[in-house]
Amino acid sequence: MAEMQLREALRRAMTEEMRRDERVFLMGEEVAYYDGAYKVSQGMLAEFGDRRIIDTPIAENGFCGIGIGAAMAGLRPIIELMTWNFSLVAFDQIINSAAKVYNMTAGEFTCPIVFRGANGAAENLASQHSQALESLYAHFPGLKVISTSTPSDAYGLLKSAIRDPDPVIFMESELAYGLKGEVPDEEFLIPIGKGEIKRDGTDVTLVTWNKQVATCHAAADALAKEGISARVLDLRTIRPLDEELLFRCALETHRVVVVQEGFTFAGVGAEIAARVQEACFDALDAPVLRVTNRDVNQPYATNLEKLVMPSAQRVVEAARAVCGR
Amino acid sequence: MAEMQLREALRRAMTEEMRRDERVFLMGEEVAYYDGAYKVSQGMLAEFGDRRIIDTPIAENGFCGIGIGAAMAGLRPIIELMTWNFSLVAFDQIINSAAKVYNMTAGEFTCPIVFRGANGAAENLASQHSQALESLYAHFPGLKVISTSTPSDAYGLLKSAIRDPDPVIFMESELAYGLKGEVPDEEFLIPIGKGEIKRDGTDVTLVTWNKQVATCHAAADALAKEGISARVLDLRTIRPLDEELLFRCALETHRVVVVQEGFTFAGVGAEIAARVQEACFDALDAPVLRVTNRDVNQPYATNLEKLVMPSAQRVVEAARAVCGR
Amino acid sequence: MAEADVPAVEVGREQLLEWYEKMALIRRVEELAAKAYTLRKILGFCHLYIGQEAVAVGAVAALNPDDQLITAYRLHGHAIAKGITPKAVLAELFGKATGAAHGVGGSMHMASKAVEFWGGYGIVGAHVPLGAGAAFANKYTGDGRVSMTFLGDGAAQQGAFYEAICMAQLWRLPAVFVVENNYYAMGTSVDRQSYLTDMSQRGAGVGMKHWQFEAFDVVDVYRNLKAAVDHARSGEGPVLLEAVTYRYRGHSMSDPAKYRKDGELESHRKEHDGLKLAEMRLKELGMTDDELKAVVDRVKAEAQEAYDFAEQSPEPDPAKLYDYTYAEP
Amino acid sequence: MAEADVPAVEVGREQLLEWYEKMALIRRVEELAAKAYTLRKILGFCHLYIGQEAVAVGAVAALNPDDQLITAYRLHGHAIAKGITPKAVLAELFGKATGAAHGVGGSMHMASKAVEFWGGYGIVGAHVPLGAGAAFANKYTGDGRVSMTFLGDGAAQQGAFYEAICMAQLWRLPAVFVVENNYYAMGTSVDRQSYLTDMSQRGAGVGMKHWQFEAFDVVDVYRNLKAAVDHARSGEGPVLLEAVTYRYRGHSMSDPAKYRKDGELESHRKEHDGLKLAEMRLKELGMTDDELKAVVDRVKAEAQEAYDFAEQSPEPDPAKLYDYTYAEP
Ligand SMILES: Cc1ncc(C[n+]2csc(CCOP(=O)(O)OP(=O)(O)O)c2C)c(N)n1
Ligand SMILES: Cc1ncc(C[n+]2csc(CCOP(=O)(O)OP(=O)(O)O)c2C)c(N)n1
Ligand SMILES: [Mg+2]
Ligand SMILES: [Mg+2]
Repeated sequence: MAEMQLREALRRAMTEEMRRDERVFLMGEEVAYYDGAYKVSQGMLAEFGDRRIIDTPIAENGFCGIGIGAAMAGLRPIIELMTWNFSLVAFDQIINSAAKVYNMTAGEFTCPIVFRGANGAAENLASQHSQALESLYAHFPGLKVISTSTPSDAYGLLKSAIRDPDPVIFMESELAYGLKGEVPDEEFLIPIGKGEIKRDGTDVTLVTWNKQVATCHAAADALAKEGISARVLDLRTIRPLDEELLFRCALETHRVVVVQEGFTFAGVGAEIAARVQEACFDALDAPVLRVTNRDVNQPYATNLEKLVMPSAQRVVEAARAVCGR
Repeated sequence: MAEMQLREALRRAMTEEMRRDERVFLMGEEVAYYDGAYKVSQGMLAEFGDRRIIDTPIAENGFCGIGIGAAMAGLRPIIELMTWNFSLVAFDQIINSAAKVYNMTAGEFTCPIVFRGANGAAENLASQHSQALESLYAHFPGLKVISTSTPSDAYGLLKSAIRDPDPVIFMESELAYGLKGEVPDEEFLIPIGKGEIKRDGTDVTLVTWNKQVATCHAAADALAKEGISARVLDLRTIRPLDEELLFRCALETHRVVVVQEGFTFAGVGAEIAARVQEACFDALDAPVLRVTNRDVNQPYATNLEKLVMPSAQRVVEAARAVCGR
Repeated sequence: MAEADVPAVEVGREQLLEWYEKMALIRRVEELAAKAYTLRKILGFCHLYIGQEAVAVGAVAALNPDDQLITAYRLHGHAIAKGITPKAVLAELFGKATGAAHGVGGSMHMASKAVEFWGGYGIVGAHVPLGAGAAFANKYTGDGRVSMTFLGDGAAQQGAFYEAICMAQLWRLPAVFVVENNYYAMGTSVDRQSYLTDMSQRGAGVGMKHWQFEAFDVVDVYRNLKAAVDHARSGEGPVLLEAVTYRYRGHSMSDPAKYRKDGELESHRKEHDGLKLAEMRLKELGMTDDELKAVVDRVKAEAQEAYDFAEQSPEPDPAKLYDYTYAEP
Repeated sequence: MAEADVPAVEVGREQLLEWYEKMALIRRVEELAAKAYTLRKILGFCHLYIGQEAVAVGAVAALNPDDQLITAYRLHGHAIAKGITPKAVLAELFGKATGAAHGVGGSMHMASKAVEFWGGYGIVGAHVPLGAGAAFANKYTGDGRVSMTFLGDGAAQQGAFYEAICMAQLWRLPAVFVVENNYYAMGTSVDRQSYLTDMSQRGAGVGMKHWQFEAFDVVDVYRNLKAAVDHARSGEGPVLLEAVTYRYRGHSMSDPAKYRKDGELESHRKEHDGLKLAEMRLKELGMTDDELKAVVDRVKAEAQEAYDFAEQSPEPDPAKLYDYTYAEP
């Protein structure tokens, strides 16, 4: 068991998969000679050469499409988007091509491709560079969506994503790239679509993923001091959603708070609230509450930005509310 | 009071606004010399000339961006997207430019622009041409989102949209362009953000918009025969949501079904369910149910397509379920 | 290279006859599709290729069977030329389980891995990067294949096209891009959508080998495409061609095509019809009217058989609704 | 027109001195920004323009005050050249209420309607259509204005750029597009992102007037931009220029810029520095070292004053959080 950073875990997953499967390659801006904008691919050019670690021009729609074509031809592209904000210029390719190739060709062609990169706000990057966009991608059948930030989960899930026959949206976090965690030495895979209870608790379930898991841990600590026992459910995969585990938690704790970084309206948090209230209506002691970004474009200044983002404090307040405190 | 088609009502709104305000112009594919792909702009070239009714190349990202720039310069562009499916190539401009110009310039520039066109499935158009995309756009602060299909509502809301200082997403329906309805002869505006009860009822509220209003009327007819009195709430504006009216309906009927064409996951339907259960938890006799597209890419064949779409039958079943029948 | 520098080719009678038959078959199949559409047996959008047949047939003749071909929604001609059967095409248009896409795709979406026909896409220009991606894979694996991407004059205005040709040239991908300039993008003539009306000139901006040629005569098409494919296969880089052609029908079945100039359609039909030009060449090579009639009859029979097959085929099985979204559901 | 055909210009001492002072001010303000960044008084991204000052200053000199200027995220130089005060720029970088964008935008986003500085955008290439849109409005209203759009060599690979120049040329918009080729897009040199390394060549593909020029000497910049602006204003159509320049600092504050060729930076600093070249010209026109020093001192004082202003300004009022998303909330 080694301690490693998130970026190292991601790198290990890609490297192992590239060693075992010649069809796997990595393409994106600055992934090769620059060793990655956030150093996720550091050293990979040295190992695999520039046939398989490929720097691109700044043309996301084009190179996502090229990746899709390469996947249709039988390769296994990993496309790095420097951040998911920039995926919006490639949105058409991801939605209208990748998510629909299997459908449009009635299965003649598959599209085994991974789009991965940093998602969500780092700090002080203002409105165009701070978006958490999983809610967009999870909307579309044809895609699978993973969002995780512990090194071990990221490793095991990225490997599964690379081997998956369908297009996978894989979301990381700039702020978490340097965070360390234990990753077992022997190779392992984590199945897509399975959440994990990261901390047990009985009074309320905090449903979340990626770096908000940390927010929820902090909130759970604070709640514990008030005598509220909070469970932290890390979804890890957004689509397909681990309904079984989600509903089990709702039935056991009778109270649910969803903590989602990003915009509120028709977000993943709304989906979870909608499903939980539908499936567990009689078991709920309180409505499902959401803690999300305030409904504004992200400001640059620190004091304003702090007001916008989910925080342990806001999670605590929501948990108190559902627990009737 | 004249009977007119939806397309005529839209045309009347645009024409009146162009007569009263020289800054308003219409730009899009085939809007001028072809009189509009769906004949919404028929005759407008003849009245206004090709300085103000402007055919574009097939370059949505580019001409949406040009429209945004023109809006920043003080004009009032109406950008026609032939269908909203094609807006995905322009997604970056609509989200990262239009929705954020006011923010990024801290109010130095406004972006008074309307993006309008046909949304949702027509028939037998398969996966790339059948998408209802309001859930994507409603996700983003900075945008206002209208989706309506009665001639009178479309007229009054399009006029408000054109006069609005913010970017407005205005969604019509190809299948409804030919549908007729009464429109008062004298000029009127309908405020953005106000829903309307289209049919009263006491047992359950069917919350919907655009052409699913018709589906809900059909369902309400069928339900009436079974002794279930269904109210039809037409939201008309998706963002900002008319919470006041929505919650009032929920509190009065104690049961809510949302009928949303389009993908389920993190859709507008999820948002409505999430808000209603949060605000009206104690008043609800049953969970908020959703009737949406089946979670697949749209197939071409009629028999498969029918299975995918919301239908009066499915609405009836959901209404029965929440009414405990 | 300019068109003038494209080497001449020898095309024998058998070869030409085969091409003629294929062109005739495409046209006949589409005439039947038009008929079926008016009978509402085919629904949704249906974009006919009639008038442009020489392009698909001459171009495919320049490809190896395992070279990839990708196109937009006006695909029936390319599909049949590349090897999808008329039965599978028409059954797809009829929305039947036996269709090339099992009734899921309709007129705009169908594909076949076996013949490397990649489909079939409805977002203008968006398939061009996919075609470049096929070429990327060819280069990556070093298998010597070439990808060929067809797009319309209108599609050449899309950013997706631009980004794809920029990277194809930067990476010297074995790709041929063929802009079929059929005079119009829906109702908009080329000069109203672009300052330069020869789309091959876009290649000049990115340093790609490019030229324009008249693509009415299937032999001309073959000659130009052969040169382009040879260049791409040699590893020297991609080629951007503009094939000047003309579509006889409206943009789709619902377009009355009132935007044409007076006499334009008639003069094309008279002077530039791919089938007529091939007939003339065949006659020069000694074919008799009777021999030609035999071909036409054969084609009619084959197309009719496909039509009947489509009509009699079963609808898709509703139980399969969820089978076409994920490879691994 | 090629660079050789660009008419010569007369630039007097006063004019040149003004430009020199503006360039020096931009550089000094950014040096202070760099300092503040290392002190964590400025956060997030901060892209410095040091080395490229001649481009912004020479270009703005060719514009009328009411002509619009739009650029990407490397904006401090363009902002100051167009008329945003160093105080407003630095206060924005400090995230203060007195900043050009009230602390909401930071280094990448700020704008001023009064001086027609349009900002300030972070999605590479995405502001280019907005610049074309300004030109569209100019033509629509017939007010005789010209819009000028700056973009990087990397941005020229984006579809948004392509679509914008296609339509600008089709509609003969009064627009000038200036690609600042500063050798790199982040860590990628121009020859690794495009087959043709002169981005003005993209104009050839769409029929737009275009040329490349060396943009180190502010007088050269002015001369070339003047010709381009005059052409655009005349109504004959837009112009695409490539201004060859060089950035001295990393892409952003976090980039150590290890990708440079040996000696590249040093030789640019020595031979191509816009400030040095202007100093030399001024000395040729008779300016003394003392006179020059007085200018430099003035600039330093002004920049320092701006720094202090930024530092002492208040944070944005949290009550205003909801004020920056809708014009009509
Ligand atoms: C991105 C996008 N915008 C608009 C459309 C609607 N549309 C479908 S075909 C077409 C015209 C395309 O013309 P061209 O590329 O010349 O091909 P042709 O139809 O002539 O074969 C348009 C505008 C679309 N499908 N996709
Ligand atoms: C669409 C998009 N992709 C990627 C990025 C990340 N990014 C920011 S600046 C930059 C390099 C741009 O280079 P260039 O256009 O040459 O401008 P310069 O920085 O040299 O001024 C990149 C890749 C982005 N902001 N937007
Ligand atoms: Mg065409
Ligand atoms: Mg650069």
